[in-house]
Amino acid sequence: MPSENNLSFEEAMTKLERIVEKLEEGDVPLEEAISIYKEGMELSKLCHDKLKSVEEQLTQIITEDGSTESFSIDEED
Amino acid sequence: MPSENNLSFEEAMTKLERIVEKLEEGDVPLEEAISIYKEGMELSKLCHDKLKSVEEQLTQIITEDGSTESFSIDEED
Amino acid sequence: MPSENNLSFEEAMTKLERIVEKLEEGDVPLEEAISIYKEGMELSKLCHDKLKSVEEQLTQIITEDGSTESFSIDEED
Amino acid sequence: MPSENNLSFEEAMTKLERIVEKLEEGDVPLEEAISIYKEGMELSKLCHDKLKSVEEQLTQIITEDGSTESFSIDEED
Amino acid sequence: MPSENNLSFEEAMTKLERIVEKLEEGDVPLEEAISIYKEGMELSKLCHDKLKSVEEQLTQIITEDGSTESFSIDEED
Amino acid sequence: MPSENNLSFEEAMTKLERIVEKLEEGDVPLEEAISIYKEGMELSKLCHDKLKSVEEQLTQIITEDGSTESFSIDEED
Amino acid sequence: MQEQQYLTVNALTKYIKRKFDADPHLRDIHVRGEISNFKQHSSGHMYFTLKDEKARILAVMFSSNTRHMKFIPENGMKVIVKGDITVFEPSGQYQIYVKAMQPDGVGELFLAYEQLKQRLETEGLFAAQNKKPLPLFPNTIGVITSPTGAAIRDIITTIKRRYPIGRILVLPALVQGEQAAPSIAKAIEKANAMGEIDVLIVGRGGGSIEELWAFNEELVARAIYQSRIPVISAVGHETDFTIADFVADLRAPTPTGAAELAVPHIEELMDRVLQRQTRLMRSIRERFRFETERLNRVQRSYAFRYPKRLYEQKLEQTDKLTEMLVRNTSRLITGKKEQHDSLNKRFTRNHPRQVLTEAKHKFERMDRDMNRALQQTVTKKQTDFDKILATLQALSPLRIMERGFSLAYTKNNQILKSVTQVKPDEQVQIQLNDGQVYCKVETIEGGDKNAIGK
Repeated sequence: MPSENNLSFEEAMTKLERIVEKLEEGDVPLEEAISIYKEGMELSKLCHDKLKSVEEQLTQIITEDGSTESFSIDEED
Repeated sequence: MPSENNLSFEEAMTKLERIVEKLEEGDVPLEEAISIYKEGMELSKLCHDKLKSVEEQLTQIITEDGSTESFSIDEED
Repeated sequence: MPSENNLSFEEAMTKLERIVEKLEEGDVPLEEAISIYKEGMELSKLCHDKLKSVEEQLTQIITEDGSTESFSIDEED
Repeated sequence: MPSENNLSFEEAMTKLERIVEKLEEGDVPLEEAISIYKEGMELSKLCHDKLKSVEEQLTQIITEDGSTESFSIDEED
Repeated sequence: MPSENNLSFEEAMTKLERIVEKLEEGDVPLEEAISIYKEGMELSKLCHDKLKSVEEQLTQIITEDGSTESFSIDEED
Repeated sequence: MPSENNLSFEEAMTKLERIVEKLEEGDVPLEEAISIYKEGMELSKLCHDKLKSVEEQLTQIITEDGSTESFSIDEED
Repeated sequence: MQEQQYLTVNALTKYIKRKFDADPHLRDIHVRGEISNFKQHSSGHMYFTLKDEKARILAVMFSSNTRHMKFIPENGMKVIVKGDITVFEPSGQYQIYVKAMQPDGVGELFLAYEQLKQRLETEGLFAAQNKKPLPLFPNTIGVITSPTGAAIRDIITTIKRRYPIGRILVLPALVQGEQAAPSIAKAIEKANAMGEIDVLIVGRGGGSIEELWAFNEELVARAIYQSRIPVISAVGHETDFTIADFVADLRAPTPTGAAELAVPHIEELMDRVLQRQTRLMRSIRERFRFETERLNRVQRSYAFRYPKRLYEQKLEQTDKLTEMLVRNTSRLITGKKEQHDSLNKRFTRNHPRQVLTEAKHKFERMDRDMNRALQQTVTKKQTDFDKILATLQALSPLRIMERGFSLAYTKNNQILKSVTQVKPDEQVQIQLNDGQVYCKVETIEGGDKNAIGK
C-alpha cells in the first residue's frame, strides 16, 4: 500500500477513524472486515510513525519585506 | 456444491441458521430433512473454514507487525 | 405396487394411518381386511426402508465431517 | 352349491344369521328344517374356512416380513 | 296312492291324526275301519319313510362334514 | 242265500240279533225255530268269516310293514 | 355619565406599564446625565437620579449589573447609562433600569462599540453558521500579534509544548494605538494570501479598554470575517468581549488559551492513534468471536448435535403404527371369528335332531293309537259277535236232541212229521245230538195220529 505513505497525518487519521467506525458498526461482511482491519492497522502504524518520528518545526516570522525568517523568542523572562 | 463456495461467510451463516430453524421446527419431511441436514453440514464446514482462514490471517498480520504484539482471540478480558 | 415406491415417507405414513383407522373402525369386510393389511405391511416396510436409508446417509455424513465438529466447540466456554 | 362359494364372509354370516333366526323361531317344517340346517352347515363351514384362510395368509405375511415378528390372533386381549 | 307322496310330513301327520280320531270314535263299520286303517298305515309308512330319510340325511351331514361337526361342537363352551 | 253275502258285518249282526230275540220269545214252532236258527247260524258264519278276513288282512298289513314296527320303537327312548 | 366605567388605580398603572414595556424605543436606550441622590444599598443595588438642566429621571441599577463596573459612581458624576424604561407600580413612577454605566467621555467609545456591535450582529457577522471549523491537525499556525511581549511567547511556548510538529508563522502586527487596526487587518489579509496557514491566532495580552480598542474596530472585524483561514481571537481580557471576539471563529480568553485551542496535544494524538488501534483490534476480535460464537451456536444446535432426532421420532411413529396395524387387523379378525363362533353356537343349538325326535315321538304315538283304536274296534265287534253267537246257540231248537230226541229229515230236508211223507226205500236223515244217521225206510206203519204222544 505505497500510496498510503503519501497521506498526511490528518488524512490517515480520518481514514483510520472511518475504518474504526465502520468496523465497530459491525455491518461489514467478515471477509471485507479482515481486509479493512488490515488497512486500519497499516494506517494506525502510519499515524503512529508520523507522530513518533517528527522533528521539531521551526518558528518563523514574516518580515516587513515579506520574506520569512526564523524567529525565536527570548525564552527568558 | 461448487456454487456454495462463492457464498460469503454471512450468506452461508444466514443459510445455515435458516436450516437450523427449519430443522428445529420439526415439520420437515424426512427426505428433505436429510438433504437439508447435508447442506447444513456443508455450510457449517464452509463457515468453519472461512473463520479458520480469518484467524490465520489475523495471526499473520500480528506477526508481520511485531509492534502490535500478541494478538489472539483469547486476549480479550 | 411399484407406484407406492414413489411415495414420500409422509405420504406413506398418512396412508398407513388411514388403513389403521379403517381397521380400527371395524367395518372392513374380512376378505378386504387381508388385502388392506397386506398393503399396510408394505407401507410400513417402505417407511422402515426410508428411515433406514436416512440413517445410513446420516452416518455417512457424520463420518465424513468428523473434523468440523472439533474446532469451534472446544474454543468456546 | 357352487354359488355360495362366491359369497363374502359377511354375506355368508348374514345368511347364516337368518337361518339361525328361522330355526330359533321353531315352526320350521321337518324337511325344510333339515335342508335349512344343511345350508347353515355349509355357510358356517364357508365362514370358518374363510377365517382359517385369512389367518393362514396373515401368518404367511408375517413370516415373509420377518421384522414384524410374532403376529398372531392370540396376541389380543 | 301316488298323490300322497307329495304330502309333507306335517300334512301326512295331520291326516293320520284324523284317522286315529275317527277310529277312536268307535262307530266305524268294520269294513270301513279296515280300509281307513289301511290308509292310515300308508300314511304312517309315508311319515316313517320321511323320518327315516331325514335321519339318514342328518347322519350323512355329520359323516360328510365330519370336520365341521367336530369343529363346531368341540369348539363350543 | 246269495243276497246275504252282500250284507255288511253290522247288518248281519243286526239280523242275528233279531233272530236271537225271536228265538227268545219261545213261541216259535220248532220247524220255524230250526230254520230261523239255521239262518242265524248262517249269519253267524258270515260274521265270523268277516272277522276272520279282517284278521287276516291285518296280519297281512302288519307283516308287510314289519320293518316299520321295529324302526320307531327301538330307536326311541 | 352614570354608565361610565371606573378604573382602579392599579389597573390604570398596569395599563401604563404595559405601554412602556411594549415600546421598543424604551428598550436598551443610552442616556447621558448627571448622578444625584446616589444611594447604594447593602445588597449592592444602586438607586439614584439622572438629571440635566431641564429634567430628571429616577434610576435603578441592580447589583448583578454593577459587578463588572470599573468605577464607583458618585453624585455629580456625568455618566452614560444603558437601560430599559419601565413603571414601578407601587409608586406610579417611571424609572430607568440601568444595565451598564460608563463615565461620560469614555462614554463615546462605549457608544461606538455598542453601535458597531449591533450593526455587525445585524449584518450576521457573528452568526454561528458562518463560523469555520478549526482544522484538527494544523500544519502551520499563523500568529498575528506583536512579536514582542508576553502574548507571542505564551503562544509559541504552548504550541511547541503541545504540538511540536506544527509550524508557527508569526505575522507581526501593531496591537495598540492608531495604526493597530489597519496593521492587524493587513496581517490577516497577508496570512490569507500566503495560503499555507491552516489556522490563525489573532490577539494580544490584556490591557485597558483603550489599549484593546483596535480589536473593537470595524476594520479588524471585517478582516476576521473575510478570512478563509479559521481565526481564533485571543485578546487578553477575561471579562469583556471585543468585537473581534464576536466575529472570530473561536474566542480564547488568553493567548495561551488560543494556542491550546489551535493545536491538539501530541500525546493526546498518540493516545488517539493507539486508542483507534485498540478499538480496531478489539472490534475485529469481537467480530471474530461473535461470528465464531454464531457458528458454534448453530453447530451446537439441537438439530446438528442430535441429527438422529430427525428420524428417531418418525421411527417410533412407524413402529407404533405398524403395531396398531397388526393389532387392529388381529382384533378385526378375532371379532369376526367371535361373531362366527357365537352364531355357530346358536346354529348348533338348533340342530334338527330335536325336531326329528319330536316328530318321531308324535308319529309313534299316532301309530300306536291307530293300531290300538283299530284293535279295539275289531275286538269289540268280535265280542259282540261272540256274545250273540252264544245266545243263539243257547236258544238252538236242536237242544232237544241232547235229551235223546232226534229229528228225521226227508230227502228233501223236511222234518219228517208224518208217515205219509215217505215211502219205503227212501232215504231218511236222522239228526242226533252227536251226529247224523242216514237210513233207508224199510216199512211204513201207522196212520194213528196220537200213536206216540198220547
